[in-house]
Amino acid sequence: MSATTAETPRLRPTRALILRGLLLAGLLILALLPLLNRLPPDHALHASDFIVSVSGKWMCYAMLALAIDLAWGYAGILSLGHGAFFALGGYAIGMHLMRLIGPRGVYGHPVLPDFMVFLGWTELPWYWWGFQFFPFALLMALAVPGLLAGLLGWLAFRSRITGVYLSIITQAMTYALMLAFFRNDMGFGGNNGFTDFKELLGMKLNTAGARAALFYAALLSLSGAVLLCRHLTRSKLGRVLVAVRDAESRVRFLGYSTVSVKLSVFVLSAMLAGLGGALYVPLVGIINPGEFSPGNSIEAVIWVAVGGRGTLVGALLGAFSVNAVKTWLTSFAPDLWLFALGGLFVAVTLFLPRGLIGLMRKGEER
Amino acid sequence: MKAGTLYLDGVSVVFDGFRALNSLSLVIEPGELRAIIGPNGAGKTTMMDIITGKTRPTAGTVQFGDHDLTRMDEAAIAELGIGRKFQKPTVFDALTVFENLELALKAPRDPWSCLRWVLPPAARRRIEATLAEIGLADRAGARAAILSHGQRQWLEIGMLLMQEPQLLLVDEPVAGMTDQETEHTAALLRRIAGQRSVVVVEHDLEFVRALGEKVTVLCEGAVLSEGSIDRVQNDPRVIEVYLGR
Amino acid sequence: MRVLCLVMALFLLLAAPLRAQDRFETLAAGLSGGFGAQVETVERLGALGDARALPLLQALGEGRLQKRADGTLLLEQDGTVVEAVAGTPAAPGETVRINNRVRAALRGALGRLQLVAPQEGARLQAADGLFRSRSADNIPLLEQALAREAAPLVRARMELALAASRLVAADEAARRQGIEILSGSGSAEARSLLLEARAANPALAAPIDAAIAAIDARLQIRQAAETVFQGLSLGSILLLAALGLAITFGVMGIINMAHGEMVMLGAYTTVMVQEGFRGVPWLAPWSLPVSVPAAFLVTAAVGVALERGLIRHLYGRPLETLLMTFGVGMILQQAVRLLFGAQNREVVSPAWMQGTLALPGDITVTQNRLWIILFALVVLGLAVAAIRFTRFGLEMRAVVQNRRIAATMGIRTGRVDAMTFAFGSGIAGMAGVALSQVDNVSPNLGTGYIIDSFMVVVFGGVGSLAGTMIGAFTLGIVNKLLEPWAGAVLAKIAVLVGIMLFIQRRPKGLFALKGRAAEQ
Amino acid sequence: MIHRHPFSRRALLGGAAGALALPALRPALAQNSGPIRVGVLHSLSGTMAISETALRDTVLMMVEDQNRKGGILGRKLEAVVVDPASNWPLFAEKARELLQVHKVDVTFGCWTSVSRKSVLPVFEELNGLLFYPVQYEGEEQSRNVFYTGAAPNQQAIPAVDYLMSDDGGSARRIALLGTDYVYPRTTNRILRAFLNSKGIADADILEEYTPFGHSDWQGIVSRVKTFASQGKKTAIVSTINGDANVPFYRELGNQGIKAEDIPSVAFSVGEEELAGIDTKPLVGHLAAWNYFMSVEGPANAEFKQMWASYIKNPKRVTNDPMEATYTGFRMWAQAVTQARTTAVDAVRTAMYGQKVAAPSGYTEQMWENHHLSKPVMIGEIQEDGQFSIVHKTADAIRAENWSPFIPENANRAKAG
Repeated sequence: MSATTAETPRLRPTRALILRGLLLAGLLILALLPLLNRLPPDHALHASDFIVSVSGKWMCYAMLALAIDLAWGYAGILSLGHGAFFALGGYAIGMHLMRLIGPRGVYGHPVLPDFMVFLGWTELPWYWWGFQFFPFALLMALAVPGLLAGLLGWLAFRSRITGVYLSIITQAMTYALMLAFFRNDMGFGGNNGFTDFKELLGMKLNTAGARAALFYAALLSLSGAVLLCRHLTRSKLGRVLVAVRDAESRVRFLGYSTVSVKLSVFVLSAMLAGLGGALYVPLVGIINPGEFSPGNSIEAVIWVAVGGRGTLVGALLGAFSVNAVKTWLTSFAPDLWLFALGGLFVAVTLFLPRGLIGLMRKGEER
Repeated sequence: MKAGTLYLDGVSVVFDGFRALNSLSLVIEPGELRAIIGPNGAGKTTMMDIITGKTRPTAGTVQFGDHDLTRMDEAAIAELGIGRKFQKPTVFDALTVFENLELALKAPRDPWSCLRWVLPPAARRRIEATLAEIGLADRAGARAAILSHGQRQWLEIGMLLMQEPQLLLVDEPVAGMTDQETEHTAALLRRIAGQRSVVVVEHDLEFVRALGEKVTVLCEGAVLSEGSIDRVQNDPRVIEVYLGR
Repeated sequence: MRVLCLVMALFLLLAAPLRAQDRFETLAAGLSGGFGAQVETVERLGALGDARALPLLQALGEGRLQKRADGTLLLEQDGTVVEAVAGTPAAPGETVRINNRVRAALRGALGRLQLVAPQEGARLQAADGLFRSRSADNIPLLEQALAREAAPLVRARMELALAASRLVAADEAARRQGIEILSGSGSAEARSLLLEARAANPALAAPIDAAIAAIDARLQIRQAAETVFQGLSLGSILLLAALGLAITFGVMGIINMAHGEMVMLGAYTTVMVQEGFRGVPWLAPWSLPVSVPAAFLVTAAVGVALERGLIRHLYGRPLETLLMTFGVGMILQQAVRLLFGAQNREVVSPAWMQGTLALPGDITVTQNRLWIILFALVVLGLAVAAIRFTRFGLEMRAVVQNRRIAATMGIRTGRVDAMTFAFGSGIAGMAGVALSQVDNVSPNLGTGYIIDSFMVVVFGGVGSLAGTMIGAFTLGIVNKLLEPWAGAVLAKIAVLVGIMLFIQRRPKGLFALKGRAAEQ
Repeated sequence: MIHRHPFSRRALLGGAAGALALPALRPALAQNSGPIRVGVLHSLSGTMAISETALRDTVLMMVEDQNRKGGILGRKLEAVVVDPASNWPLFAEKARELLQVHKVDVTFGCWTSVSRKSVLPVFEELNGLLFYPVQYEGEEQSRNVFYTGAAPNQQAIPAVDYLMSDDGGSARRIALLGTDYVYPRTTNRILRAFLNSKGIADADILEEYTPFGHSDWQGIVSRVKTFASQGKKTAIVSTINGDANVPFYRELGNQGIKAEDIPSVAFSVGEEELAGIDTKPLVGHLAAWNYFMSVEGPANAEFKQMWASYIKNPKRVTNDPMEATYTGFRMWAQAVTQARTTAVDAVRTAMYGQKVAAPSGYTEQMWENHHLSKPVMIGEIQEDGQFSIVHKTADAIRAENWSPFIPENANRAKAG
């Protein structure tokens, strides 16, 4: 493993300050977006509805990127299945949103969601119990990804599966979950997943107020996640993680149980991803098994690689910039955007092993 | 069994039909400094792997005090007080010298404690003392990646010291060192012994002589000869193994 | 010319009433009517036994029968059109359309007409046709034909057809005879016929039940054998898809996420070769065999470009290679989509790859899958031979085992790397040729195989081609055994979870060998 | 430019993403003059590109054609094409972008039900107008969507009725094979109720689902063979989607299942899907649609000619969803002309009762339930990859988007 990982960039204090400043400025601009949205459309600083809406989505992606960075950039665990944790978190909240529709569904059934009614189900499956309560759903959005990561991690780390093998196993996990969630018999709405949500915590979802509230919820969660990750990576645990990444067996001989170290960070990372998914679903209004597709997970890993892994700012930068490019190109060059995005991935891995953040570091060394 | 005694009895290891250790028996008393030599493939590194839990023996007993090491994993054995320095120095390149030592410092090792860890002043002083001892006091803030080969060896020995082990296993500590560095290392190891047992695996007979302690010769996975360096060097079987074929 | 036609038409108009009493002709006119009339006509023509009906009915079945607005039937043969009855040249008319009911009636009628045809194939087809459209009227015909028939295969089919016809005879003894003969067959169709007869003959329930039980026993064995075949077939596809990966990943440690796209390029090469050959009649049948080396060369060339241009800069960083090749895969996919269109491309299967092959015990296997199994084994054999017995294989193994020493011995390691990667990619391309025979040829072709391929390689043991083979066949058969009671999706999920658990227990897979990836 | 995206500053500092000025995201000014903007929301990459690119081309062709005729209301049309990349949440994002940033007046788009479900809340919230051109499972009716494809009663039920008729082979045992998603599930549920009402017992119905892109059909085709060996005439009703059809038909052909013995009727296989298959072994298998390329008549001749001269590739065929797109576009153009505005509410009202002489050869009408009346046609696959029409209804049939065969529709909220 040792040769494959980048070093944690250690920035000179001034650079660190600039990065921190950038991070704060970015978060501040985000915080102001819904307010700028209130300005009249012809005002110079007006932010359109669309930008507010995609920024909300990107923040959720940024949480996923943060989660991946924590596991990969710091602990060297490259999971190609983090999209699964994200999707599971989304499904948990999605189930809550479906329960809240209640009798407002097309068929007016008091309990069953529409898709169950027209597939001829008569009873709510047991695993849907409790999801009418928001705290329970939120708990599940964190616990289910956490438990799955715990189980998978425990099995894998215990038998010392690392590197490429771990990546392939996590990829198989998300693939298997995708196939499972595509099945209508699972009771999760099959290919269509969940849509047509009505309200959350008493707010009508299709209103500007609800969108602003969700936006700030995402912003707060993202900021919280950044703070948490920052605290973690700066603690001794963070240094142990880096040590595990660079020379796992050496850490073991120092008396650390690398299984529990890796497991705890993997579980935490999965829960962060789950939280991102939980915020994502009410913002975009749909969750379906496509989120489990292995390609999605790989793409999320690439955001981190593009931004610069092993730094928190890098993960955020990657998530925002790649998604912004994608949003732009899928409209600007609908036939050619895959070339541009694919080319970007190739170029970054070849020329910028430390991502965009690495550029800054290079500048510093000169 | 006396606490701190390492006790190997009849240990065999077979890899795909190849016998790396062949009924090896060895006792290291607390506080003893022992050099182990032997030709390539004699089983020196495998022996270390067995003691530190990296490899499981096919047969035999491995005990440290009252603990059965064959039932414990690397981390648990390390926590028990057995430290190991690898042949190729492995320090954490991405961390500073100080942080390397801090990681090795004897302290609760579970993730939660690591997360809440604040370096106590006493521990800081210990780290600083060790830095001085291994001659890296002025490099404390430097990343380990930029250290010279010798400095890395010392840093690793320093990390072992921070672990406060009862038994230290040192694999070829002076390979690739200059004479001056070798001397410095020998002195360092002699200083360490006395408080704890040290097992040194080494090719360099001059270095072993400089250590001036009991020597065990391994060959084909078993003990060939044991005693002072002079005695061992005059043992005909040893001469045959080293010079014969 | 036109004058000639006019004269002819006039002549025909005059001639037609003269032959009006000819029963055959009156009947044949019904072929241009609606579907209902067609069915009736076909049945009557079959019963009539007039040999003149044969070319007409054959033409109808093959879409070569045309009609003029006035209802006159025309026959098209090798591009020229003649009047069906008179045989005189004519201008093309509108093709006579038929539907499934007419087709079914045609089968019976053609069966009656061709039962004593000179060609063995035609007689065989006739027997099958009569078996399907059984009728008591056919009994004497079949008995006569049987008396003359020498070919054992045709005899067997005729006997079955006779038995089936007897099943609907008026005479109970004949029916009993039919039941007995059918009970000796192992086919699902015979079972179906017996069940039909059971409903019609309550008195014969006991012998029919016994016959069905006998068939079921044979069917069970047959189905088990077919399941194993299906498993082998799925395994062979997994093997083909994974083999290239077993070399690039297993031997070189390169995680090539664009591997699926290499397979896809191989399939598109097949399309290109086929389209290139379409204009040349004597070449057309060879398009598939020629595609194999062509696909190998094309994908190998892409492989060299990829390795020399990009991948070699990332040696020792397998995870980065993974991400980069994912990007390459996106680019290749979109490039093919823009060049060839997003739609599926048609690949014609040669005749020798179509239909089923009957093995002893009535076990039927599909020809294309049988060929693919053989092809997979041949490709595996070639790959093993190339690695074992060639200079290139020796150099490759040397580089894998110790790059530095190999370099000091004068092996150009860079060239060996490029060739090894090209070799693996080329094999993926050959897999694409085979996959073009069972799957869509579309830009997305490769995506469906990449994860399965990785699972096969990891399960079989990285670096071991034998492991890849055993892994692929094991997974294929397990999947097919699970499928009947778990369904296709759950079976696949079960296999995936099974592999994940297996890897936890044996991280090195079934067969662990040394290679760069194995030492990770 | 002032409306620069906030993240672009950081990205610019980062360096490589300097191109992030996002000019395309600048909001266009709401306009009542200038070009009429037509959004095209079809996947151009990913799994659905195989089907949806042809629809993108159809819309572009219609826009070009309309402009040649001088546009609508004296205004030119301008197509805004985006690629939602077969990614359902991206569909929602792109729908919002089309409506809010590009201010499109109408959108033609979506193929899968899930993509439509994904964009539906966006169109309803922003009061946009979507034309959806693909046959689907029904059970939906949004005031912001016009459904120009078939509802189940305009495709599935007549097809099964045909299979059970003398002409269709008098099937009394039906294998329902489908891809596991909502359209096949719902359609098969409706069909089961329909079959039961025709006296076919559940024991004579086999229902099997496979995942998307399923490529190994050996086991299922064998099972159908076994199912067919029970002494009753058997037929297959296939709701198998997209890519999975090619391997399915290959397996049918190779296992020697002839249409005369076990006919199959498909609802998702058209000319475009057949273009990827060698159809010789499949002659006689059926498909049910509301349009076939082989329909004869002036409207279809015009449509085919227009397509041929637009796409300039003799191999490219027309199919049902393309015809639905064409018909929908024509209808929308008429409605805008009639309403004298592109304002959604006015166009919606003008749409009701709008009639078009469709390429299907029938006059199709848009009803207040937002669905078209359509004829049903059954075609048999021919050797040349076209369909021979063996049955068609006398008139265009009105859509029952809320199926009477789904009992829950009885206590459905009266909102729809």
